[in-house]
Amino acid sequence: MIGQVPLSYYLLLSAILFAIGAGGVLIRRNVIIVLMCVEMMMNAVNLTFIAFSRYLDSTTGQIFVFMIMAVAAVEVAVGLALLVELNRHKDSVNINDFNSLKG
Amino acid sequence: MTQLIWLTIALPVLGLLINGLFGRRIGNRTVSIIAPLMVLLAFLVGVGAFFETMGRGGEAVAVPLWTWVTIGDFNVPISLLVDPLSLTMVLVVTGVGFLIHVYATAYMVHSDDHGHDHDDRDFSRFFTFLNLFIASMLVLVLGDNYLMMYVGWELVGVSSYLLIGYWFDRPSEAQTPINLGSNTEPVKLQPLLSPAASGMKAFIVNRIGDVGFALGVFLLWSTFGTLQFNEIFPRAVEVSEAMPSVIPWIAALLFVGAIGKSAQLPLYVWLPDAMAGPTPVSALIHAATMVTAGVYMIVRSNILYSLAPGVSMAVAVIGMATAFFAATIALVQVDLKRVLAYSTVSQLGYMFAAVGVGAYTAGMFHLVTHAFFKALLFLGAGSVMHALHDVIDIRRMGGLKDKMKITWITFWIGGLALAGFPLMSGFFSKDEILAHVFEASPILWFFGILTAGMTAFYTFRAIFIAFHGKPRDHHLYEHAHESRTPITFALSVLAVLAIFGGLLGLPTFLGLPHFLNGWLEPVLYELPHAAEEHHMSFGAEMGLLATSAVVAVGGIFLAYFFYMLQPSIPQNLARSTRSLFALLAHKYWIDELYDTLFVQPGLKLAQAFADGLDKVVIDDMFVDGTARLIGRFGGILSKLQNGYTGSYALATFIGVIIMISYFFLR
Amino acid sequence: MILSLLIIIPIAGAIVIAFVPRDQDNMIKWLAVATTALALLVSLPLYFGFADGVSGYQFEEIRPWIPALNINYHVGIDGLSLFLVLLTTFLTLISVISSWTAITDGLKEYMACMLLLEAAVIGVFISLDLFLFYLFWEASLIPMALLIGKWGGSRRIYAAVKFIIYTMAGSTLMLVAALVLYVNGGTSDLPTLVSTLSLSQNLQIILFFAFALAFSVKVPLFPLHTWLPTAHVEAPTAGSIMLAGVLLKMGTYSYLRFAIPLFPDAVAYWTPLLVTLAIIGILYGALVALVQDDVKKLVAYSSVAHMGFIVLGTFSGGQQGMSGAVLQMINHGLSTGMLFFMVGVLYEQRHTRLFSEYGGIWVKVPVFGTYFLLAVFSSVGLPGLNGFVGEFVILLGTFKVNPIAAALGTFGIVLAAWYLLTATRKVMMGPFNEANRNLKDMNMREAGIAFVLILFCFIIGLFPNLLFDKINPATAELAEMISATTLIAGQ
Amino acid sequence: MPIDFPILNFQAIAPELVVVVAAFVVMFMELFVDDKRILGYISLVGLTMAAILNFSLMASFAPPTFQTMLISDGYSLILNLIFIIAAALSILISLSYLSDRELQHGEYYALLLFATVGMMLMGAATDLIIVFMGLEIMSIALYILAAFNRQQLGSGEAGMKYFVLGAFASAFFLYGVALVYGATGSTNLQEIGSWFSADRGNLGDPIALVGLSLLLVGFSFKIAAVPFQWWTPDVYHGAPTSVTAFMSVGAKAAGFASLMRVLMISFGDAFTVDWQLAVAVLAVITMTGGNIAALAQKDVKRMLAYSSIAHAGYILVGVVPGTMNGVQGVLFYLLSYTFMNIGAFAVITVLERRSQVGSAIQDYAGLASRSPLLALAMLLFMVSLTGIPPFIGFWGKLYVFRAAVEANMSWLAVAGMINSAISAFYYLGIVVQMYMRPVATAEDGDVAPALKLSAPVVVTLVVTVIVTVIFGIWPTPLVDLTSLAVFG
Repeated sequence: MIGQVPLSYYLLLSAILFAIGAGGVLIRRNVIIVLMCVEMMMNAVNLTFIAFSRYLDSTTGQIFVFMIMAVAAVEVAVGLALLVELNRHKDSVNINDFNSLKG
Repeated sequence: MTQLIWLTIALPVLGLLINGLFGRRIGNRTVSIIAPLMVLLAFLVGVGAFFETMGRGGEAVAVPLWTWVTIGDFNVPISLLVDPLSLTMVLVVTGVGFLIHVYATAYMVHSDDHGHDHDDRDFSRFFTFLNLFIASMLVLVLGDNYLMMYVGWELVGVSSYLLIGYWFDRPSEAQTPINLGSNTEPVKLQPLLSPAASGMKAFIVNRIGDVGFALGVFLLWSTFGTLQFNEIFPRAVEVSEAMPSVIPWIAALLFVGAIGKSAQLPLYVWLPDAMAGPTPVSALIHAATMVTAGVYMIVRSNILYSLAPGVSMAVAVIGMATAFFAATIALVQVDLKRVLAYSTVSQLGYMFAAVGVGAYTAGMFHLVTHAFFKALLFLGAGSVMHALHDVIDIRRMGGLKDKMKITWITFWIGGLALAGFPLMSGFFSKDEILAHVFEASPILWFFGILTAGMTAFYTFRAIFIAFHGKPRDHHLYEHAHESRTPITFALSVLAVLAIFGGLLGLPTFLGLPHFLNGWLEPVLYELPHAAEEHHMSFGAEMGLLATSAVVAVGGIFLAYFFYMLQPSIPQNLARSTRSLFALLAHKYWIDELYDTLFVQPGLKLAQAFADGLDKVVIDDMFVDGTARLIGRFGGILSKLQNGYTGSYALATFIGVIIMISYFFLR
Repeated sequence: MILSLLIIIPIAGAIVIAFVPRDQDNMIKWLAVATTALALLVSLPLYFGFADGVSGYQFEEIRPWIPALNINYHVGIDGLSLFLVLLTTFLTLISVISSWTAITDGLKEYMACMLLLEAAVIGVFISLDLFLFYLFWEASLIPMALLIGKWGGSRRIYAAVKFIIYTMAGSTLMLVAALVLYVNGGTSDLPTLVSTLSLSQNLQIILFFAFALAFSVKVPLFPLHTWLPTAHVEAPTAGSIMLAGVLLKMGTYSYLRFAIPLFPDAVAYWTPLLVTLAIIGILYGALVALVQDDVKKLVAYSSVAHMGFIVLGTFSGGQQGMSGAVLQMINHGLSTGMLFFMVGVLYEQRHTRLFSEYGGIWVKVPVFGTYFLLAVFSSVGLPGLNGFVGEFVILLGTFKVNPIAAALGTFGIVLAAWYLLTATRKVMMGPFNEANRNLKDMNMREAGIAFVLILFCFIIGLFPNLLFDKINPATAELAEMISATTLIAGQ
Repeated sequence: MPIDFPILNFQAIAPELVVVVAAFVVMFMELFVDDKRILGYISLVGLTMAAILNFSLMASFAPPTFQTMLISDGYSLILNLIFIIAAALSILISLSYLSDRELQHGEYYALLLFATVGMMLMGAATDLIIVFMGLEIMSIALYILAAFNRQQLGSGEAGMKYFVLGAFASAFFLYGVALVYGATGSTNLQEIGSWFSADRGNLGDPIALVGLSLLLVGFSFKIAAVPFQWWTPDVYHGAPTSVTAFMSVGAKAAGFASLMRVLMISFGDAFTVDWQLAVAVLAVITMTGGNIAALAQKDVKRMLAYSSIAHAGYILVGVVPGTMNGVQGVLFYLLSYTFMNIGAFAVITVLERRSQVGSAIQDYAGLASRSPLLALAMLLFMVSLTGIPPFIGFWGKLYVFRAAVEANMSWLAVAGMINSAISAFYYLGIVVQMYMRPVATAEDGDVAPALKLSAPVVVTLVVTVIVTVIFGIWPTPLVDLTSLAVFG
C-alpha cells in the first residue's frame, strides 16, 4: 500500500513523545509543567492507540482514546485544584518545595 | 528378720522424717532419743538377719520391694540382697552408726565455761542428716543391683556433703604456721577450707568418681542387659570369653568410682578437708563406713575383678601408693583430725591393695577392724575437741591424759590397733593383707611395711603430743574435762571392739579359726580354671607376721623417742630437711596443683564463655547484630524516602525501565 | 471432650476475669485459682483413665474445622503428652498461687495472660494436626511476652521482644515445612501423615531441619539459647516457672511428636549434629552457669544444660533415651520450676538476685533453706528424687549407641553439682550477710507450694514406673520407627 | 436498518449502580442537610443495599455479564464485598474523625462512594477499558480525598504527590494497554487470552511483552509494590486517617483484583511462566522493603503505611503461582486485611492529635492503662497483622503461602515467613508501647490528649475485633466464601 506511512513510524513517534513527556516529568520542577508533561505522555498513548486502531482496522482503540481524553481533562482539573490548594499553604509551584512528608 | 531387712532402711528414714519435719517441735531430748533408737532397731534387725543367714549357711536371699524402672529391656527392681557380704556391712554400719549416734547426742551439746549446756543450733538437723546417711549407706550395701548401689553411692555422697557443711556459716580458718625454731622461717600452712566449701569439694570430687561408676554401670547394662548381681556374676566368665576387653573396662570404670568415694589417689583430696564437719561425722562417714564403699563394691564385684587381672593389679598399685603417700603426709600434720584423716586414706589404700591382689576377705576384714579402731580414734579426737572447745591443733594440747582418763586410754587402744600392735585387731587384718600382697608382689609389700611403720609413728606422735608431756596451752588445759557418759560409753564399746575385732580373722596358718573366710565364702566366685592356690610356707608367713609386729613396735618406739625422750629431734630434723618438710606439710601441693590445673582453668573457661562467647559473640554479634543490621537497612531505606516527588518519579521510572528490560530481554 | 475442656476452661476463665472490676483484686485471684484448679481437676482423669501398655492416641477428638482445606480439629494424647498436659495444669496452678502477693499492678491482665498461656501450651501438647499445633505454638508467644514485658525486671522490654522475635524467627521455616507436608499429603492430620506419607530422604532431611530449627530455638539448644537467660532474668517468678516448666518442653516434646515420626529417615542424618549440640549445651550451659552472679541467670543457664540432656535422650536412638527424655521433661519442669519459685521467694523480699546480697541465710530461713536444698538436689539429679531417674536412663540409653556422648553427658552431671552447689553455698551458706536480717521465712502458702512440688519430685524419684508405664508404649513405637529406617539404610 | 434495542443486563452491575446512585443522592442531599454526618449514614444505607444486592447475585448460578465489559462472577462479588466493607468501615471512622477536625463536608462521602464504584468496576472489569475507567474513577476520587484536610499542608502535599505520581503511572499503564492492544488487536481480556493461546509463539512478541510489563507497572503502582511504592508512605501519612484506612485496603484490593484477572485470563495457563519470576521477585522485594523500612519508623501511621507495602508483598505471593488456590488465597488475604488494617487505623484515629500529621508512637505509651479495651483491640490487630495465630491474619498468610508451596515455590513462602518475623519487631513495638511502658509525659508537659471514643468508631472496632478473632479461630466461613468465589 503505497502512500501509507508504516505503523512503525507512528509507534516511534509516539514512543518519542512519550519519552519526552516522561523526561519532562522527571526533570521539570514546576508542577504545572509536570502536569503538561503527563498530558503529553497520555497524548503519545493516544497516538499509539489511533495508529493501532487504523492498522488493525478496529474501533476499540479510538474509543479508548476518547476515554483517555476525558480522563486527562479530569486529571488536569483535579491537578490544578490541588495546586491552588497547596498554594494557600506555601507560595510555590516548585514540586520539591513540598517535602514535609518523608522518612 | 531376713524378709524384714527393708526395716533397716525404713527405720532411719522414719527417724529422719520425724526429726526433719517435727524436730523443732518435739525438742532436742526427743530427737536425741529417736535418732539413735532407729539405728539401734535397724542394728537389731541386722543381727536377726545375721543369725538367720548363718543358719542358712550364708545363702543369699533377695527381698524384692517394688519395680523401680522399666523401659523396654531395661528393668531394675528395688530389691534388697541379704547375703554375708551385705550383712557384714549392715552390721558395721548400724553397729558403729548406733554408737556414733549415741556419742553425738552428747557431742552436739556444748557446755560453756560456766557449765551450762548449749544445744548446737539445729540439733535436729544434724540427726536428720545422720539418719539419712545410715539409710543411704544401707541402700548402697543392701541393693541387689548396680543401680541401687549407685543410688546409695550418690546418696551417701550427699549425706556426706550435708554433714560436712553442717556448720555452714563458719568461715575458713587460718592455721598457725609451724615454728621450726628461732632462726628458721616458719612453715606457713594453707588456711582450712570452710565447712561449706569442704562439703562442696567432697561432693564434687566424689561426683567425678561417680562419672566413672555410672559409665561402668552403663557398660554393664550394655554388655549384660541387666544390672542384677545374680544375673551378671554367673554370666561374667562366659561374657569375658566372648568379649575379652569388656570386663576390664567395666572393672576399671567402676574402680574410678571407688577412687572417688574411697579417697584414693588421685581423688583423695576431699577427705582431709571433710574434717571440717562435726567429729561424729568424720568418725562415721569418713572413717568407718562411707569411704569403705569402694572396697565393698570391689568385693561385691569380685568376679569381674578376678576376670580383669590387669585392672586388679592397678587397683593394688594405686591402693598401696595411696597408702604410702598419705602416710607420708600424716607424718607432719598438726591437726589431730587431719592426722587421722590421712591415716584413713592410707588404711583405705591397704584395703584396695588387698582386694587388688585378690584377697577380698582380707580387704573386708581390714574394713571391719578399721571401722572399729578408726571410729574410736575419731571419737576420741572429738572428745578432746569437746574438752578443749573445738581446738584441734595438737600443738596446743599436751598432758591431757590426766584430765580425761577414759578418752586417753581408749585413744591408746585405738592407736595401738591402728599401728598394728600385736594382737590388736589391726594387727591381724593388716598382716593378712601384707601377707597376700607379698605373695603377689614383694615390692608392693615393701611399701606396705614401710607404710605400716609410718602409721605406727604418726599415730603415736599424735598421742604423745596430745595426751602426754606438759600442757602447752594452760588456759585450755585448765578447762579441759572428761566428756559425758554417752561419749565415754561409745568410746569404751569401740575400744573393746578395736581390741577383739581381730578375732574375726585369726591367722589360718596358725591353725586358728578365720571366721570371715567361711562367712564370706558364698559371695566370692571362683574362677573355673584358677591357678591352684599356692600357699606360702609357714615360715614365710611367720616371718611376715613378725616383721609386721616389729615394724609396728618400732614405729611406736620411734615416736616415743622423738616426742617424749628427745623432743628436739623432730624439730631439728624438720629444719634440716625444711623443703621436704614443707612439701609434706603442704600435702605435696596437690590441692594447689588441682586448683591450677583444673579448677582455675575451668572457671576461666567458664568466664570466657560467659563474657566472651555468650555475651559478645553469640548474643551481641549474631543475635542482636542481625537485628541491628536489619534495623540499619531500615534506616537506609527510610533515608531514600526523601520526600521529593521528583526523586520518587525518577525511582519509579527506573523501576519501569528494569521491568521493561526484563520482559524485553528474557 | 476432656482435652477440649482443658483449652476452654482457661480461656473461659480469662474472659470472666476480664469482666471483673479492676479493683477486685481478691476476686481476680480467686477466680484464677479456681480456673486453674478446675483445669487441674479436669486433667486428672487423663491419668487415671489412661490405658497402660497401649500405643496410639487416647482421649482423641476429631471435629471438622476447615473442611474445605481438609484441616481438622484433632486432639489426643499418648504417653509423650499425657504428663506434659498434667504438668501444665499443675504448674499453672502453682504459678498463679505463687503470684499471690508478687503482682499488684495490672493483676487482671496478668492472670488473664497466665490462663491464656495455659490454654495455648496445653493446645500445643494435645494437637494432632499440623496447623492446629502451629496455631497454639505461636499463640503461646503473646501471653508469655506480655508476662515478661509488663511485669518483668528492668530490661523487660528487651527481653520480651527478644523472646518473641527469636522464637518467631525460629519457627518461620516450620510453617513452610508444614505446608509442604500438607500439600504432599493432602492433609494436615498428623497420624494420617505419619502412616501414609512417604517422602524422599532428601526432602525429609530438609523438612526435618525446618521443624527442628523451630524446636531447637524453643528448647533452647546451643547456640540458639541466648534469649533464654535474658527472658528468665527479666520475667516475673511465675513467668519463669511457666517458661522453664512448660514452654521449653514444647520444643523437646515436638521433636518426639513431629520431627521423628514424620521424618524417620532424616533422624540418622541429623542425629550427630543434634547430639553434639546437646552435649555442648550440657557442658557449656553448666560452665556459663558457674560464673553467673545472678541466681536466676544461673538457673536459666542450668536449664540450657538440663534441656541438653533431654535432647540427648531424644536422639539417643533407643527407647530408654526417649522415655528418659520424656520423664526428664517433667522432672525439669518440677525441679527448675521449683528453683525459680524459690528464687522468687527471696526476690519478693529483697528485690535482688545477686549472690553478693545473700549468704548464710539458712540460719535465718531454715524452712526455705531446706526446700531450696531439696530443689537443688532434685536438679543435680540426686537419687531418690526425680532428676536422677531421667538423667540416668537418658545416659544409659545414650551409652549403648554413643559411649563418648554419654561420657561427656555424665561429666555434665559433675558440672551441674559444681554450679548448683556453688549457688547454694553463696546464697545459703557462709557467714551471715547482715543485709538479710529482716528476711522472713516462707509463709504457709509458699511452704505449701514448695512441699507439693518436692513431694512430686520424690514420688517420681521413687516410683518412676508410675510414669514409665504410660510413656513406654509411645516411645517404643518411636524407637521402632527409627530402628526400622536405620535397618533399611544399613542394607 | 432496524434499531435493535437489546435489554442490557443491568443486573450484573446492580451493586455498582446502587453505589453510584447513593453517591449522587449524597451530593444532592448535601444541599439540604446541615449535619453532614447524615450524609455518611445515607452512604452507609447505600452501601448496605449494594451489599444485599451483591449477596443476592452470589446466589445466582450463571454469572451475569454486562456485555463483554463486566462480569459479576463470584470473584468480583467477593471483591465488591471487600470494597463495600472497606468503604462502610471507613465511613464509620470518618464520621467522628471529620467532625473533630471540622472537615465534615458532603463531598467526602460522595467521593468515597465514587472511589468505591471505581474499585468495584476494576474488580468486575473484563475489558481493559473498564479496568482503566475504574482505575481512574477510583484514583481521581482518592487524589481529592487524600488532600481533603485543607487545614494541613501535609494533606495537600499527599494529594499532590499521589496525583503527580499516579498520573505518571497511569500513563505507563495506558501505554501498556495500547501495546497489548496493538499486539493482540483487542482490549477484551478473554480475547487477548485466546489470541495468546492460539499460538504459543505469539508470546515472544516484544510488543505484547513490553505491554504486559507496563500493565504490571501500573498495577504495581496501585498495590504499592516495590519499586513503585514511593508515593505510599507519604500519601498514607499525609492523608486524613480515615482516607488512609480506605485507600490502604480498597485501592490495594482493587489493584490486585484487576492484576489477577489480567494475569490469569489474558496471560494465564501456559504463559504463567513468562511473568511468574518477575512477580515473584516483586513479591519478595516488596515485603522485604516494606518491612525493613517500617522498622525505622517513629510514627505509627507511617509505620502502617510501610506495613501495607509489606502486605502487598505477601499478597503477591498468592498471585505468583497463577493457580486458583492462589487466587483464593489472595481473596482471603484481602478480606482479612480489610478488617485488621481498618481496625488498626480506627485506633489511630482515636489517638491522633488534631494539629499533627500522623501519630507519634510515644502517644501509645501506657495505652493499656489509659484505655485497656482500646489497647487490647490494637494488640489484636498488631498480632493479627504479624500473622500470629489464632487471628485472621495468620490464615491469610497460610493460604497464600500454601499456593506458593503447591507451585513448588516454597522459597517464596520461606521469604514470607522470614519477613513475618521481621515485621513482628515493629508491630510488637506498638504493643510494647501500649503494654510495657508507662504513660509518657514529655518534658514540655505535653500530656497525651484525652481519649474520645465515638459510637461509630466503637462499632468499627467491635466489628473488626470480632472478625479478627472469631474468624481467626474458626476461619471456615471465610474459606468457604473465597472458595465459592473462585470455584463457583
